[in-house]
Amino acid sequence: MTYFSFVRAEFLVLWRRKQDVLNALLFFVIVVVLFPIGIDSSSEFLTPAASGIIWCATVLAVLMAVDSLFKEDYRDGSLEQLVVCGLSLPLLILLKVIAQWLAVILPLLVIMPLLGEMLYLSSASLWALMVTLLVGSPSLFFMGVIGAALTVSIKQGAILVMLLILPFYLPVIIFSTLAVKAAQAGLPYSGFLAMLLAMSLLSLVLSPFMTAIAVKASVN
Amino acid sequence: MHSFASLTVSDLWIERAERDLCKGLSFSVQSGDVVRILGENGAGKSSLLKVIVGILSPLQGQIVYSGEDVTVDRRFLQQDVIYLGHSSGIKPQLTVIENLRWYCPDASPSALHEVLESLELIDHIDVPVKKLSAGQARRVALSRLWLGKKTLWLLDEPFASLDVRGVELLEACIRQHASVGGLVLLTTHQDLPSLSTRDVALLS
Amino acid sequence: MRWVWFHKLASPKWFYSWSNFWALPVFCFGCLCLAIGLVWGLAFAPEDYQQGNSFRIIYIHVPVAMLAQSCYLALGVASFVFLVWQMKMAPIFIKAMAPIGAVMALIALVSGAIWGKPTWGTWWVWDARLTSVLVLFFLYMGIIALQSALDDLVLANKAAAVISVVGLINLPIIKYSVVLLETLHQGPTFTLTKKPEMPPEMWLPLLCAVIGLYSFVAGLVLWRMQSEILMREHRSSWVKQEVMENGL
Amino acid sequence: MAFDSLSAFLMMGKHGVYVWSAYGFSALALIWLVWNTLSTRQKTRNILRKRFVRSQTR
Repeated sequence: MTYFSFVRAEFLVLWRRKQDVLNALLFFVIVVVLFPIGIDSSSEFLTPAASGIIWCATVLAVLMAVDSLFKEDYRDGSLEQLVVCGLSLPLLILLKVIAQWLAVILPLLVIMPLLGEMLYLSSASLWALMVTLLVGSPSLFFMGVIGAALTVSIKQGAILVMLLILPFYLPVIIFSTLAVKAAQAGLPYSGFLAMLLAMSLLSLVLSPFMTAIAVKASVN
Repeated sequence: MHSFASLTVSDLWIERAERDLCKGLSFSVQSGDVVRILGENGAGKSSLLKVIVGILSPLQGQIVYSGEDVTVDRRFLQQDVIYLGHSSGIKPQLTVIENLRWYCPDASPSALHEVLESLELIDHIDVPVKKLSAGQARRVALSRLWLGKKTLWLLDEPFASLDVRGVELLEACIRQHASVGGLVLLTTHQDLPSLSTRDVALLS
Repeated sequence: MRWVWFHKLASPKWFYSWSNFWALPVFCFGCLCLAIGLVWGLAFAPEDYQQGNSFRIIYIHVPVAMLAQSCYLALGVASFVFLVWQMKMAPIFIKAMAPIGAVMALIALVSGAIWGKPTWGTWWVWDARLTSVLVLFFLYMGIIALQSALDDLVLANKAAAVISVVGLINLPIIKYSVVLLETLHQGPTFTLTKKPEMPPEMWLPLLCAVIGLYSFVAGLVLWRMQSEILMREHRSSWVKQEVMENGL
Repeated sequence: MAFDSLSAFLMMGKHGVYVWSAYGFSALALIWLVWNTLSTRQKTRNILRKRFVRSQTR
């Protein structure tokens, strides 16, 4: 096994399981649609709430996607092989998360203008929202993957992952929605983006090592 | 093919789920050895292999591979090992050839073709593994032995779910590997008359 | 030689007998201090000119909220020690500490909410401190749930340690973010921090209660760790001797 | 003493309900914690003692 062949296999598996990505996307859209129907469909409510709605839906969709990241590998034994293959486990995990991030976030960004239209977002704040997604979502993946690795040996681990990881998502949601609100008010929002970027980078550095510890403890 | 290699395990203590599996186990394996690990169910045969490959950590003891102490950092050993556990590590969504390209990216197309031919998998080369039978999936996992040029083989019940023909092929493969200086550690309840094995017994 | 006590602390047997000696006095000292602090605060401290007598909740609320945070800090440090040096006592400490921290956070939340009603006119305000204690409570519950969901002891130890360390790194960020959120929103009309300075007859009982609760929790932790040590080391001969010969 | 009488102490001005309910809840929770700790301690010993006795008689 080499890093290159690992990445190739990862993308092949993702491609074979494109239905899962599609499901996550549909789940995301349905959660977003619940808000106008369930609370208020007027633009007075939706415009200020849009960024919060989209971010909460994103967080849930990401957690669903991340939770299944190691499940298959654990069951078919390839997680064990990653541990013993002699390559650096944190680096393999990093590559795996990046592949998953591309597969989930890129489609999300593509449908974002559509959702922005549905929630009456102006194009300027839509841009801000997309940038926060691009900059902030890596930290969602990197933190979520720790929880996924810890609970991979539990059959019904999804709820536990939510309980463990959702508190850590709070700052990301707060910074992003504040950024979009600042954009809606015509204020500069680069400070919030910097915070998001810092969180993503910090989790990028730390999470692979934590996840590697968790994976090693889980495969025994 | 291989330079001289050896694996020495000394005073190994393994504990799992509050049970002592090994108490001060010591043995040594050299190039050309085929070692069968014997023991009752639950005696810790699989755990021993997992400890050697680095999935589990021993309570205490020392593991030396080819002169290098790998007790703490198993990296040196892992670069030269093929480990096959209970679940084979083959991804069911990928086809036979994709799985092999993943594990053995250096194998030449002709070598791949030859191995798949001899394992009677050549007709299923582009079939996702989840559509194959258990025995066929096992053969896919075992084909790594032919393709990956590694010295140390740690095989956990390699003969499980193989038919007579498969067992013959695998035995031949192990014999060939030992004759060129490879090391094989395996757990099995099967007698292997065609292989000259040494036994390491785990007492429970 | 100076590190001898530290290495001894890492040995369950030594720790057991050490804690056997200290747990009861520490616990009793804690109870006494807490009782003095609370009676002093409830009956003798002067009334607050702004909030009236409702401010007396401070004598339980503040110590408990401090403990909720300190427990997590201790938990995080112990987890870090475990992940780096594999110290055997660390997971025992985590197992013993997490439920105590959760109870502390819960008391802080409830007493804070009850205090909020007469002060702010509502049970709950999205105040930065309340929110971060709520998050703290979730973190504790996550650790407890994770530990009970994992059967394998080795995995449960590692898992609790990993999630505690991640929480320790994240807590300052969470705290910063909720403070930021609050300062950008309309704040509550009354805040608990507005008052310039407390007179000593108000903060002395508070100090007494804080010290008492710390000591109280230390005693509890030692006892809980003792149970956990006995359970984990039940195969060693000293545990057998201890259990069979010294009854409670 | 900051209060004139026992009833004034219990009333706490107009905030008696809040103060005493906060303290009541805290006391309950702390007592539960102590009870839980001590009973776990006792239970652990009992379980282990039974186990040791059983292994001795066998």
